[in-house]
Amino acid sequence: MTLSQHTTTPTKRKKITVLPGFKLTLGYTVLYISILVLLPLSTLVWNTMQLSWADFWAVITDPRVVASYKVTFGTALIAAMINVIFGTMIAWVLVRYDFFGKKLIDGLVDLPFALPTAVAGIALTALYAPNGWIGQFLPFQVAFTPLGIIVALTFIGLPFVVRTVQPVLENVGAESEEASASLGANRLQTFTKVIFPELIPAILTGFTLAFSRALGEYGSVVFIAGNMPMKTEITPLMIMTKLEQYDYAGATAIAVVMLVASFVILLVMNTIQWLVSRKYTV
Amino acid sequence: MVISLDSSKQSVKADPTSLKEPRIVRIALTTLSLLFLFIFLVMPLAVIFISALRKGLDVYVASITESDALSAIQLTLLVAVIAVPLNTLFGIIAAWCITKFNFKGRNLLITIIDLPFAVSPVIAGLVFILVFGAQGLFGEWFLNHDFPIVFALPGILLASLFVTVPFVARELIPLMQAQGTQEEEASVSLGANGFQTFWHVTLPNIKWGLLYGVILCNARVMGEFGAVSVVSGHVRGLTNTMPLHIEVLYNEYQFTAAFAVASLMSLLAILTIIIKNIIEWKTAHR
Amino acid sequence: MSITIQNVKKQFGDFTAVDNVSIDIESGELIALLGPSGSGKTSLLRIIAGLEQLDEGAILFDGENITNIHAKERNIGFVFQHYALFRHMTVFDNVAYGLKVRPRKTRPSKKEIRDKVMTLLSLVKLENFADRYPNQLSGGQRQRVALARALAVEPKVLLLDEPFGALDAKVRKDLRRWLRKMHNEFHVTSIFVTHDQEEALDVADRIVVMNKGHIEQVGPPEEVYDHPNSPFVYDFLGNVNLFKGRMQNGQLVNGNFSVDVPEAETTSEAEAIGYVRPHDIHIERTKTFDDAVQANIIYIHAIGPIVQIELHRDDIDEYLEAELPKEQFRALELKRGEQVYIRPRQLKVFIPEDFSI
Amino acid sequence: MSITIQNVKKQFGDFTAVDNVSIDIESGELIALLGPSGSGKTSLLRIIAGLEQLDEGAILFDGENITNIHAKERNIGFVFQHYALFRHMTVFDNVAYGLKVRPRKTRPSKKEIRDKVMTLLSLVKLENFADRYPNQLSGGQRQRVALARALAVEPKVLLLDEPFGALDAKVRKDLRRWLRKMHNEFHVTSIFVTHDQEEALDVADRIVVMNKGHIEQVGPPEEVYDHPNSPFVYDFLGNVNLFKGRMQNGQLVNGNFSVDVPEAETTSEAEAIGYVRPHDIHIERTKTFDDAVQANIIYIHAIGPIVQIELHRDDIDEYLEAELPKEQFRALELKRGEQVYIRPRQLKVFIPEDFSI
Amino acid sequence: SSSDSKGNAETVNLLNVSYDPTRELYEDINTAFAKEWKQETGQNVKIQQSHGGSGKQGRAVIDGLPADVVTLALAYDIDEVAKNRHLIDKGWADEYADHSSPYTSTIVFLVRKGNPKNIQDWDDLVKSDVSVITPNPKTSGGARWNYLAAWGYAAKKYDNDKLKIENFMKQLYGNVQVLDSGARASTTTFTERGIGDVLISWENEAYLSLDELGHDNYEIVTPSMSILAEPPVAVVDKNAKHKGTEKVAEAYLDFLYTKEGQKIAAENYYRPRDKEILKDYQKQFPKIDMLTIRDFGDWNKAQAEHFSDGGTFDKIYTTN
Ligand SMILES: Nc1ncnc2c1ncn2[C@@H]1O[C@H](COP(=O)(O)OP(=O)(O)OP(=O)(O)O)[C@@H](O)[C@H]1O
Ligand SMILES: Nc1ncnc2c1ncn2[C@@H]1O[C@H](COP(=O)(O)OP(=O)(O)OP(=O)(O)O)[C@@H](O)[C@H]1O
Ligand SMILES: [Mg+2]
Ligand SMILES: [Mg+2]
Repeated sequence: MTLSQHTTTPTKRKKITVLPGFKLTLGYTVLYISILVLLPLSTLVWNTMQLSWADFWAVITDPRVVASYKVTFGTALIAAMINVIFGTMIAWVLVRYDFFGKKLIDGLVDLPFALPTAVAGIALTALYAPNGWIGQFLPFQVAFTPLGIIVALTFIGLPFVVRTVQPVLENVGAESEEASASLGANRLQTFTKVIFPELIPAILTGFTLAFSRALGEYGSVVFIAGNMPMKTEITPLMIMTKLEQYDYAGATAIAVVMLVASFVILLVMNTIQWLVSRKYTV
Repeated sequence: MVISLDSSKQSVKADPTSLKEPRIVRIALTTLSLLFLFIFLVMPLAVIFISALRKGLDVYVASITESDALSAIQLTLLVAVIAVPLNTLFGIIAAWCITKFNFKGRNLLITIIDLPFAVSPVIAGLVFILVFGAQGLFGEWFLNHDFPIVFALPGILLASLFVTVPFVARELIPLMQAQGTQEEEASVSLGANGFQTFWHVTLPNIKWGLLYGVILCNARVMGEFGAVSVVSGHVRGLTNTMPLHIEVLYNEYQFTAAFAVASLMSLLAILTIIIKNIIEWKTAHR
Repeated sequence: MSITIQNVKKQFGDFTAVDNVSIDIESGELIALLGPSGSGKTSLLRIIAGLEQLDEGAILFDGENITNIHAKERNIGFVFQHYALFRHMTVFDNVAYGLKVRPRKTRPSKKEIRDKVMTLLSLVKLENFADRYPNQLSGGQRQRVALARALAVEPKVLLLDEPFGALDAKVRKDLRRWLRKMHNEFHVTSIFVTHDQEEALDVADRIVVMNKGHIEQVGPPEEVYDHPNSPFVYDFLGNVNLFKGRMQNGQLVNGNFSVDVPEAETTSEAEAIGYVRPHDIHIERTKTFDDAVQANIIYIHAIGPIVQIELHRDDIDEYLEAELPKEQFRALELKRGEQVYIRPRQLKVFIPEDFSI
Repeated sequence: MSITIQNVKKQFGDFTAVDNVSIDIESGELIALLGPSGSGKTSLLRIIAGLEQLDEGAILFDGENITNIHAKERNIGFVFQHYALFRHMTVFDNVAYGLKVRPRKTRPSKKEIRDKVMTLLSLVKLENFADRYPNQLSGGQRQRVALARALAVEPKVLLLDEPFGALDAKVRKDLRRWLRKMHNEFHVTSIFVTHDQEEALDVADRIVVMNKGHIEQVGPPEEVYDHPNSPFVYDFLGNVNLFKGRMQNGQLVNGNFSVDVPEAETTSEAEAIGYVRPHDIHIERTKTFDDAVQANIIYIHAIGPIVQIELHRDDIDEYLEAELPKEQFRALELKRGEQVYIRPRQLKVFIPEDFSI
Repeated sequence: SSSDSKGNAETVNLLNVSYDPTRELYEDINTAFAKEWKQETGQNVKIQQSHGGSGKQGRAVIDGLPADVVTLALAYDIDEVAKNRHLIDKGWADEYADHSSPYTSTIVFLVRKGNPKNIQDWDDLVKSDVSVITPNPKTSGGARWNYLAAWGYAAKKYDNDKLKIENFMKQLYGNVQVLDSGARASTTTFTERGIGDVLISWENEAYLSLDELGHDNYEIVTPSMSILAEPPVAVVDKNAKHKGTEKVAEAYLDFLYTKEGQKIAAENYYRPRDKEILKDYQKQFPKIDMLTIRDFGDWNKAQAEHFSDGGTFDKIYTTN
């Protein structure tokens, strides 16, 4: 997907009134999204309201739940940052260098989009378990520790960063780089001062998407996390736990917290991005 | 991701060696990237296939032709056949609305379309229980009319639709934005009506991006686990989709069979990638 | 078809892109909309085409109000600046498009379409390119396809938005001649947008000069060029020398010299600016006119039939540009660094209302 | 700094973009690389800048071979067609960039950088725009920033790739004058690429005309314009009338008339083409010259100091274009539709080797 | 009912919503019951199975999964189903013999071959060098039996000194390295991933693991004291009534108590209630000192005390 590049849409867009179907398409879009997304999501809030404020507060600040926030946000953040670093690097290598099998590698990047997360979880657990292909060679344990969660979240988030940075990198004007070189800058200076600033909006977008996707990830994580309370229990699992105990109000309360968090993150990142790009994009 | 529709890319792009990193840096970066991809993408894939074929081809074939597996495959395909066209239609319409017109709240609409990306699949499943579950908003009504939504096909469908709402729209919006509206205007000024304009002008221009969005949407519909797991009810041979069936097999200690079905899904993922590459190649060589 | 534009106004938010514009265009005319970037040319053209809605005013075709008629029913040929060819269609299909999308009962037969398209393609000299895709054509060829496409639906009105804006100088020149010929053959009422004054002067029957959303002047090229009715038009339509000075007793006083300004006899003690085209600067070796002032030749550019001379006035430390025919130049035997006497042959004085010019 | 280009060749795959090009450029010269699209101008410029590697030949700066020196060490200022300003930097930061990226020991102090940048900005009249971002500037302003940025590193050589290509006709004209002035002040050896012959003729000390990767002609503007040494240059450097005919006894025979061609006295019975610039067509009302032929005036375009007249020759059904000074035009009292007699005043004959022209 | 009159051609569908480790058991039961039902009534019966965490399954039924019978891990889960939407009649636990629990199991230890850490009883699990695998009692119904068994042992050992018991539990769960969400996941972690020295498991699961994953690799250790795990069954009256399957549903559960049903249970390593059959499989089911849920009051009490938010289980992890 390409990703909230909408923050950088040209300001001088022509307002089209001759093309037909504005009311129809807008109506359909709003209706569809309302029925499928907004209405269901609003029931979360509705259900939460069955709790008193005190109960709500108690549920969402329960120590185990709070610990799960920390685990979830912490690992998602680290995974998103790993993805930013390696995703940008991979995008760079894919765009700038030629090597054997590049097309294949390029295609492979989409794998996490297409692979069921449960399968990914199982496969990654098999790899990183202490007796796994990779795990047995590592001096520290990966699966069933927060590290394992990070591995799973890195896996599912990778394409977001690569696929947002890649097209931008392809379009970063060769001229800018040449201008920099002709002004006497070396390669590193050109990258840090000219190319990287151009990539920032895309990287931010990729980061936001990878991060918010990681916050909600369930399928792959439960297999590899170990699910130890206070240590490796993620928030989506807490929601599941509440559900298994017939505690709908508790489950929706936590879900609302997550939803608000995702939304705020999306919003904050979009705003930052908008602030960054507003200055100098046409 | 945007497929780079780069036929317009400057063919006169420079490739002077003076603008490249030192060889050593290039090699280091490439190696590091490949290593990363190998560990994070190739190895898991290898695990799946090797585990699937560990007990030989016969077991493999048996695992994926066993009746529960077949019904899971059937269900998954059925869900895809319904969900993908619906979201494709939505994607096209939403993209048209968002890129061809300028209106207040446009950015909010895009954000809401994006929202399912950021909502945990568990929550996505949960909300449909809250709406259509027996204790939910409309649950009683549907129950009384003998039209089960959750723990049946419609629920699985809704959850799948929810998680894949943004795919096609998100693929098309930047593409259509980049292409602008001039060709459409030309078409209208030549006397074409709205549908003709869409069919003859817009669609051919976005078809590769559209196809790519559809492929991704399809892959995600088929692969969705978390959300579907919540609304499925896990009835063997009835409401288990392929990912759920994999979990079932896994829980029955039928690891080989589980990986066999998983490998089938991976094959799908790989097929997706191949088709995508063909698309890109076609786009580049037009 | 005659076009009447009545008090048209168009706003984008707070910004007025087209401000109370009225023009009468006769059937068969070729009109140029000329103006700097952002002056509202495109907006006006799109309003005429029905691609943009107007906020106030009306558009009449042959006296009939078509303001609320949809673009596709206006029977207009629109040629876009960047051609807007259908990328996935061959040249043939591009040109045939407008015919193919007609409702069945008015749609010509396949053969008729074919014949019509081939006729048009041979008209634009592209009969051998029918099967090519737009990206296999040069810019000039694409523009001709765009024109053929617009002509295929036999429009009553042809609108062109900077038709040659994206082309090479050489190709541009060729194509504008060719546009004139096309226009003469088809006699379709045509309006084209340009910000290139040469192009407008060269091609159009009449020029509409626009600035900041309103019309500065409308008239035939000679009139607009020779008798601009505002400093803006003067400046925009060619090189110009500015004689900034003060009005004193009906005379513009500028450095060592003063000229009678009959049309501003009564004005006094006001700042004023005299506008003189380079070819209206008279140069002589010896002072024959009283009011000639002394100047130095800084640079001579003597290519082609016209020689451009840059001068520096000694009296007020200002630079001037003069143009004279080569023969005259040879006769005068001017050299760089020499001293000459200059005098504006024709001078138009505008008294700025505010001093913002 | 003088630049010597020695037998430079550059291939892209099988395609030869620059073919055995040699030019000597003196220190302080302003050279125009002129040619149609795809003729290799940009490629050559980029080779000089070190942005592109050459396949054969050498580049010498002040006699020193710098072929293998890295772009960033050539001390060159490069101005790109689309400015290539750094979008995320203010105007000030853009201009300061080249100084800021210097290695610490040669880097000026912050204050020095500041002073230098402000000096340059005031030079390009943008001192008040230091804090703006490029997208807040007009095209012409951006181009000036690009120039200031290139000049900030005090280059010995300034290379400009179609510096005004993306600008309005009016702005272009202003900027090219301004470029000349800048060049005169800085006296940096400068090469600029253009496909606009007027621009080249107007600004350059010498013009290098390129075609299909090789050099057609090098020389000062007047020479190239008045004495083109190939049909290509003739055609490319301005409007031209073609007199296609046959050589007979050292005379070019074309329709009813024939002219002596001293330089081709020996050639006989060959196809030949005479090239005549529009202003070298002599028009008279009554036949005074024997070899004048009769023509009809089709179109008169009488704006500015030069009047353009389109004519149709009766004898061989061909169209001609003539230009004459307005005064002469007035004296002749020419009208559309009238019959006149024409005669080429100056005619250059090229005998095509193949008939591909 | 109507299905009887329509005769052979008709197939009646029955949905049995069960918990994870009963897959193999009900596969056999369903085949046998279908055969018997066909013989008796001439009607085809097709039993559909749903498996998952016990709590999750109970919730699904409440939310509308149209189960005819539920066969879950805990009475508590069925109580919930009964309570919500009144899907099951109140006195369900007395509908069938033995608290409506036709088969039982108990909690044992699965250790690696040769028992390298020499684990014999619950005390060994709290040793600092022992790594324990057990599922999360909050998400796995079965795991709550594990928890209660350990608690019962500690209660006896420390003579109901609550502080000491809690301390014991804390040490025990402190040794837990992976707390999977379900019993099957725990087994996989122990066997496939090679993590942990001991898996606390239901007896039937332990035996099944030996069968499925190799007798050479693991062995079962029976602790000195355990708990009688009584997975209950019930007809979901409202659903069955709605679908007209009451009769066959009741017959289905009745079948579990028949000799044949009991035998199948025993073959799937569940302890049969039928004394005779139990005798036949004596070797398989060593005698252990067993508590029952009634030693903890009832499930509602146990749930409230131990597993609800802020219960003893939460305290293990949230206090130190
Ligand atoms: N859809 C729009 N929304 C807001 N402002 C607009 C819109 N379309 C045009 N404008 C503004 O209206 C003014 C006139 O625009 P227009 O495109 O008509 O100018 P133009 O004369 O064609 O300029 P150019 O030569 O650059 O094409 C400009 O300032 C432009 O920014
Ligand atoms: N990197 C490249 N790869 C392949 N061909 C190239 C490359 N760069 C230039 N060419 C080709 O070399 C030829 C000369 O290109 P060049 O850009 O030098 O032309 P130009 O004279 O600058 O033209 P224009 O006026 O269009 O900019 C063109 O045919 C172009 O397609
Ligand atoms: Mg415009
Ligand atoms: Mg070029």
